[in-house]
Amino acid sequence: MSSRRTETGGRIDRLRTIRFTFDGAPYTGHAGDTLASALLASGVTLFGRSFKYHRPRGLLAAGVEEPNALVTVLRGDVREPNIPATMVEIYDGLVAVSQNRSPSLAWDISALNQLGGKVLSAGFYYKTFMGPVIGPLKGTRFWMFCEHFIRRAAGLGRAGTAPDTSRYERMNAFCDVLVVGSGPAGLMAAKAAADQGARVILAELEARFGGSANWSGETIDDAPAADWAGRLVGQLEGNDNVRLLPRTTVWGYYDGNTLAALERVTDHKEVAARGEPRQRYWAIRAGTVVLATGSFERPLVFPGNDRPGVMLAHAAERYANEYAVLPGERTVVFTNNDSAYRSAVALKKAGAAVVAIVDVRSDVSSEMSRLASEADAELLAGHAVVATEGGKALTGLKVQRFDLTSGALSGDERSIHADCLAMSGGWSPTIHLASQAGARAEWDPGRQAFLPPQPTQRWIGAGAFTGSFSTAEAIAEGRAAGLQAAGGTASLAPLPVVEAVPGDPDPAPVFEIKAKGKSFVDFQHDVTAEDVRLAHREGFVSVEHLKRYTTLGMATDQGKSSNVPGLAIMAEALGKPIPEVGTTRFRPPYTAVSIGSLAAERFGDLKPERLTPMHDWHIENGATMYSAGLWYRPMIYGLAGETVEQAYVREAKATRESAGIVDVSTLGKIAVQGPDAAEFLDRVYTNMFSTLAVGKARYGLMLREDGLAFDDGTTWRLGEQDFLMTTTTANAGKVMQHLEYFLDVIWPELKVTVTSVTDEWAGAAIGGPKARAILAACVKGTAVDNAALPFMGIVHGEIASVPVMICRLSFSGEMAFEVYSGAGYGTRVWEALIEAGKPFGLVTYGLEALGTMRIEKGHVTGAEIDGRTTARDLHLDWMLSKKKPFIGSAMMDREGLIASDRLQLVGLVSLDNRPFNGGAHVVEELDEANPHGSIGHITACCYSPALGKYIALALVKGGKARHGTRAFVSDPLRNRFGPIEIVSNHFYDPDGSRMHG
Amino acid sequence: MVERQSPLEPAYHPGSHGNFEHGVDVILSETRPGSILQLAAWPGEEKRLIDAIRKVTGLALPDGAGGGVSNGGRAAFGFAPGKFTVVDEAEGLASAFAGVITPDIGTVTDLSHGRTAIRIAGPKAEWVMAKFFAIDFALPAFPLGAGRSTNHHDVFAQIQRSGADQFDIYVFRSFARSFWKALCHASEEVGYEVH
Amino acid sequence: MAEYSAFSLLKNALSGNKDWKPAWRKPDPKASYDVIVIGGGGHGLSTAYYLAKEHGITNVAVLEKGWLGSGNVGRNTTAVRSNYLLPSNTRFYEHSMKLWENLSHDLNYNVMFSQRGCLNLAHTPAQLDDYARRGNAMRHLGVDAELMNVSEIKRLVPALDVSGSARFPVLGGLMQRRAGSARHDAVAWGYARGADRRGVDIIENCEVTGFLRDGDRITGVSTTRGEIRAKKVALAVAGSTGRVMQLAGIEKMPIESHVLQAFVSESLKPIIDTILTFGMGHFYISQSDKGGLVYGGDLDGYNSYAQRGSLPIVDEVMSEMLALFPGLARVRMLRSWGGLCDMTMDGSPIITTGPLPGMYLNCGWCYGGFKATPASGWCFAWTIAKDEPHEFNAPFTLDRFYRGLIIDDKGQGATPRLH
Amino acid sequence: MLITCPYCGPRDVIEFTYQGDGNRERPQPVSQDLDAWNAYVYDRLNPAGDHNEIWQHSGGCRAHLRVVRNTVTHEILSTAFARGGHKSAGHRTEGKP
Ligand SMILES: Cc1cc2nc3c(=O)[nH]c(=O)nc-3n(C[C@H](O)[C@H](O)[C@H](O)COP(=O)(O)OP(=O)(O)OC[C@H]3O[C@@H](n4cnc5c(N)ncnc54)[C@H](O)[C@@H]3O)c2cc1C
Ligand SMILES: NC(=O)c1ccc[n+]([C@@H]2O[C@H](COP(=O)([O-])OP(=O)(O)OC[C@H]3O[C@@H](n4cnc5c(N)ncnc54)[C@H](O)[C@@H]3O)[C@@H](O)[C@H]2O)c1
Ligand SMILES: Cc1cc2nc3c(=O)[nH]c(=O)nc-3n(C[C@H](O)[C@H](O)[C@H](O)COP(=O)(O)O)c2cc1C
Ligand SMILES: [Zn+2]
Repeated sequence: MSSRRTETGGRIDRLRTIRFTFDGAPYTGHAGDTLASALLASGVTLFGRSFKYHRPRGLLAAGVEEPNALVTVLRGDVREPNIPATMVEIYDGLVAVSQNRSPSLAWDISALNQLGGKVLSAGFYYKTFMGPVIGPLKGTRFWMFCEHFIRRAAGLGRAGTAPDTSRYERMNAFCDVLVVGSGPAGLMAAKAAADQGARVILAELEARFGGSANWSGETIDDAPAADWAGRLVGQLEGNDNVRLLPRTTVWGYYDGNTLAALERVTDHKEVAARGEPRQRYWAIRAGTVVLATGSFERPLVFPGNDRPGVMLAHAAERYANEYAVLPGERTVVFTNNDSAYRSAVALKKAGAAVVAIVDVRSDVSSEMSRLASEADAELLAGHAVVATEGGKALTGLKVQRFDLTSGALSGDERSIHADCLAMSGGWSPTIHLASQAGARAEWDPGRQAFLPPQPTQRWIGAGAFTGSFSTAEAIAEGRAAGLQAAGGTASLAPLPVVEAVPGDPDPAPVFEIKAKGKSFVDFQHDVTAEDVRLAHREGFVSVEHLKRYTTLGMATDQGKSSNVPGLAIMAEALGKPIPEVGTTRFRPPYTAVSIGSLAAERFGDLKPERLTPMHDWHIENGATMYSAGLWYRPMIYGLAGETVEQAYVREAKATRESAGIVDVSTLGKIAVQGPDAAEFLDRVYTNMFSTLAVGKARYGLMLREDGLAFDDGTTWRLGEQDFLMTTTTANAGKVMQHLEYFLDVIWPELKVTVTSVTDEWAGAAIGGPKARAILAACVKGTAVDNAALPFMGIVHGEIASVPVMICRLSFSGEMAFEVYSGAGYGTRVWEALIEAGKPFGLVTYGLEALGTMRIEKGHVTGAEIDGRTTARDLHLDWMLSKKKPFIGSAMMDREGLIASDRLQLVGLVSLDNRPFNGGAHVVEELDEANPHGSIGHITACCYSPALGKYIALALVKGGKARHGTRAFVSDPLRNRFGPIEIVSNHFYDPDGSRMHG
Repeated sequence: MVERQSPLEPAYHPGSHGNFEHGVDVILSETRPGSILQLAAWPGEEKRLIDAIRKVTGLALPDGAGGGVSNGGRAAFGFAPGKFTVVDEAEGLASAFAGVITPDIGTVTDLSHGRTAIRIAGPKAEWVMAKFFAIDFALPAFPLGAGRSTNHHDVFAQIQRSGADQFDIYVFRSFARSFWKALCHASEEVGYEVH
Repeated sequence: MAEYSAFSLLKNALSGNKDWKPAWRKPDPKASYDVIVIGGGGHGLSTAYYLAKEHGITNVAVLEKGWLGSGNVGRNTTAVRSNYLLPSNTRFYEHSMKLWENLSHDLNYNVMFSQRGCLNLAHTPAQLDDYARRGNAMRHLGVDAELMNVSEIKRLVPALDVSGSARFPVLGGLMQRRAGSARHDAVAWGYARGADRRGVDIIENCEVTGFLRDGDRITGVSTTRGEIRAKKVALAVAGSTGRVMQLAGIEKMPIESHVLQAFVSESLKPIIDTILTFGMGHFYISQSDKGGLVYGGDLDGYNSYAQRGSLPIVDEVMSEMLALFPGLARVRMLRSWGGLCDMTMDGSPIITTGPLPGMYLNCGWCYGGFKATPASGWCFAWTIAKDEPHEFNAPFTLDRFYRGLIIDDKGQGATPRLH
Repeated sequence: MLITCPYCGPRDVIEFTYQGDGNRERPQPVSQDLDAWNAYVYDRLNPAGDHNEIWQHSGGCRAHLRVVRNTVTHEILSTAFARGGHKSAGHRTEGKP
């Protein structure tokens, strides 16, 4: 393959040679090259295969809109699929491979799909593969059989599974003015805003600022446009108020002028510096946004327009001017507007032969004729390209006379030998960001393009984005926009003098040349003009139907170049003007963004860990931890060789026989303070708290407004106006919000503060027959005997010189105490208790033993208060005060909530002495083969050391009436069936003699 | 008094880390104040509460939402309507307020154990903070002494600007270690030192 | 009826695909109908289809304010399953599943229903118990369900991180093998074509702007294309229920309209061959036939009629995605969009006669009504035709909230954003 | 979306928890009027347009706000403390975006 690199020119650094590979073959390029330009310079023209027909494809574009040249970039085992070669900056060691081809890019077996041609037209799948109506392949089977192959054939790149070790980061930014796009308009806007002293961010998706100035070949203030741009960038760099973000694509315009941008920080580097993220996700809250995002050139639709070698005119120009690469030696330009004449001249200047300019318009202005001769090109006005020739690369094309008004072709076909066809179908402003926010774009019949909608948020447009396609206009608009965005009145920056190639910005309204052969509209998805017409015939005429029926615009390029031609063809089929057809909805992201960047700092760190003060102690002392929400809690403290069941049975047994201690720091704790605290609690809890004496605690139950059970816990009265409420671990946040809502919104007259003090207190619950003796051995400053510390009493004292608060209450059913200390002292107090407990056989126990003991006692937790149960269902109706209203009281007696067949809490005993499983169901009649007739389910189960049986808590229909009856556990998921007895949920010590002591 | 255990301990590694060869741009530390209080005034009683803060601590809070002051040993700032955080190097501040904030003014809640104070200082402090919180850290938007309450996903934080390039972050103790690790991780890019 | 088949495809291909006819006609509205169905989404269309097919009621119009399928049927993540906890839901969705299993044949339209299974991942023992409870509930109603262990899961979805070192390690999962996904647009188009062939008028770009009444009784609608009378007026407008009910003078409903976003990645070679949900958050994912990963998460959390989402949920969803699939960090999100979900106070739907005479109401699908499309239309058609609910939709009344007969699969109470 | 908390200033929606329709009126605690309770707990105004709603600044000052927001454009027309009060000591009481 021959080198297409020009001798001079371009903005590449010829002194720096970079080595990389593509499909395993080594190549070189220069700093400043993209993968596309470097390969093109090396003579590569075949870059990819299309989605459906696997047709050979070359470069269409030079920027983000590239639909054909998608590659996978490899970093070791880490794959990055579907990246346009035009957006990959080369670096030493870059490894890129082509996609969607087998065995190789040049010889792709699936290209046979093309033979399916007309059968594989739009809507093909909906009409077939239903399979036989009867027999083994009926139903979904036949389709699934076919689908298996279809799925394998579909898809572009292959995603990797190797972990990506890169880091991704988020930045929150605030500015007065965000300028998106750094072409002449954007640069000038940034400068004007910065001159006013505004905080400015300038984001440009390309590596280099300047936009079209980098390749337009125009002159600004007597210098090449690129130099002018460079000067401006230099001035902006020196301004403290300005943040310049190159390689940063603003991809989303969200409510509240919040914009999302992706900065590719190290994608162009061989290695990242320490701690440097691969990509940075900028969430930018902007006062005002200047949208200076430029425009896209559109392809023309004609037979063979997808052959490698056919590309957009400005792309050809850009390869020549910016990258010093000639896309072809013999070039033909095909256009419906003036802009391509400039491209022709540029290509000529760069050293290509411009054989002809084919213009669909018959009357071409004298200026354009002059440009044609300047390019040394034959001007074929009133002509159109009707076919292209060649295999995997363009070798020639055919032109015919074309009538602009009728679209008719006439005369003989003439063949022209060419290896590059530079086409221009006019320009579409890049209105994506403006449209994302919701407003509809407006069709401009002069520009033959959708122009930006009226702003729905605070943005101002400038430059080609607004349809102002000349550089002088772009600069003037940019300055005005920057000034206005910064709230200034007089600009400091003078307007430069632009010398540009002249041209009429309005194209002829020609989108398609109708001739024989496949004419592509959506290149990546192989949607042809015929597909659009088929959609029309079948009634899929709305643009949104057109899109979904043909998949036009649904590929990785999101139809950046193809949408307008596609809907123009539909408009013609309908005989309607384009504005009545409309355009499909623009959605974020503007260009695809990596999922890693969106997860940003949470990649690999989804949720923080919540640790109790004694966490490290538990780990050091052999606890197996259990994750409960964000918390970690000891599950068991297993001894060597113990199973989980052996461990919790040992722990529970020891607790009931002597004493056990458990970390309860995760319980939600809320300080409820103020003169109205007691009144507030009376309203919030179903039972009474205003009658609670200072120094005492009470078990409380809360309902939701709708009358269902919400949460339970003990609340301690520490002072007349000072309560400490505890909640379940899982509901702590919810209860807090519930209380705050009522205080703020419903009862603002109550003087109460609620504060989360969960983290203030370390809590240890110590229970068992020896618990009091252990406390007595280590607590100073207070007695803990029955008189000083009766059931539900609270005392203050010291353990290990640390102030503690002790409340005598019990979850385990034993004589038990909760010892609270400042969290910073938690481990110290915990260790002191354990030390004191040694002579008494104190064990540490975890959640499993805790659960076991609560099941034995029949206490409820979140498994039973599951948002569907009432106080009555759980036999907590004794807590429903009749003396006062409370949250939920008005709603709790509705018919559905008091029905007799509701699920009610019961106990179950295994009669076959085999363990239960959580989530098993209960049935009256066992039918293992065909389980049915569930009357309830198990919420919690364990082996009960106290009873010597496998037991469970369950919610069973009309459960209370079933005490003493037999039934079966039915657990088809785990194939466990067997007889049970339904009993009261209070298995153990039902009259509470143990805890009352 | 007995020394308190820091929740950061096993993750607290004094020294230079990350990209420090190219300069240390932030310094991270745990400040371990003895007292962290939350004071809340009933609506209409804010002025009396602010007076009380001045009386007890000598800190004169500027008027306005989120206003605050910090003088090294002591700091105070508003973080919510009628609510203030008051911090003292020394323990025992709660008892100093006990008689002063009477029930007709508001409430005092001692959070000395429940919150962990982390300080970030240095030229890149704003940059690193911006990685976590969606609030504007630029000096004009977040003046010296001012307080803000905000969150980083599940981690709730109160932040006070205690210097031109210094912030004190108060997080729930149980989350502190996770947050600290994340903060260190995010600081690697700019090079950091733990004091 | 022009049959779709491999043969007809070939025949048409040979004639240059010139002979295909519109999938449905574009009639102008008549002055009156027996039944007007408001809403050309999945449910409205399937209602019309089953009215014609099952009850012989063909003088029916479906009125759609935009293009057919422009609502949630055209923007959902296509998960079809019947793995509910509460029997009222399970029975109804299982009926739907059975209709799905024969839908392509029934419609002579390939809706690409593909039963690749739905796997709910569990990350704590308590969650496994919860799933077991649900799976067993399903099994006791004759619905397929099984528990999968970690190694089975790894084999099914090799890209999933089951290393155990994850913040929320995978401990197992609840699998419904018969669950799957369908080509959402094709469902709307297939029902439209089926209804049209049976005489139903499908009228697009026809927005209902008011109700015609005779006293309390609804006797028709006014629309952007004129007044249309009907003996019965049936609403199936999903996310727009609040809006349309207000036109009928009913200001308040037990419904809030919320935005839900969804996402699709660039097209990839097959990597996820089932539908997967994350147990410690709100994430679910599958892969389309075209190769895009289709995924979503939680509601944005506030009332909206904008079909447009907010940024924090985007981040949230992607973070959860990578918690399961750390290898996909370099895969790129191609497009995101939003739909309007009619969230009820218990998360379950409403299919009922009334609340006004002459009116029939189908709504409250939250973010789970795509899977209901066949059964919803089937039951609604029954209810409209017979003026009483079928036993499958009998529990889905409007007054169940007030009577405390809530069907709350998630146990969240009257906070719609949490369902 | 940015919500301007009267105390904290404009903050990202991520810091807020939606608490729904702000037009609902809770019956008197002693009320036995089940219809009124049902309406309060279950019925919602759900307009396409300006909506009076309650948000909690749960990731900030934790105050509840009364926000008027357009449900079609997501534009926020006004915010104020739901609770009222706190008008002194320099606290802004109303935020405009
Ligand atoms: C992002 C997202 C993901 C989802 N994922 C799933 C999923 O995986 N599985 C699942 O089962 N469900 C899912 N759902 C839910 C499912 O899409 C919906 O519940 C279901 O589609 C609603 O029924 P429908 O199809 O009839 O609604 P729609 O398609 O919304 O139909 C209602 C129609 O009524 C029309 N209409 C409204 N007002 C008027 C009027 N005044 N006059 C005339 N016409 C009117 C609308 O334009 C619309 O076309 C998801 C939803 C969303 C938004
Ligand atoms: N008919 C014509 O002759 C014609 C047509 C169109 C454009 N033009 C030329 O276009 C220029 C107009 O200048 P301009 O500044 O308006 O446009 P421009 O094309 O020079 O610059 C736009 C810049 O915005 C960047 N950009 C686009 N979307 C972005 C995003 N989401 N995030 C970040 N960056 C983004 C692009 O990469 C580009 O650099 C003139 O020089 C004119 O000659 C001419
Ligand atoms: C299951 C499914 C798969 C989709 N796949 C793609 C896709 O491959 N490419 C694409 O551009 N959009 C895809 N979309 C999104 C649609 O383009 C569109 O955004 C969505 O239907 C909502 O419509 P709207 O954006 O026009 O409002 C998909 C949508 C769904 C529901
Ligand atoms: Zn606030």
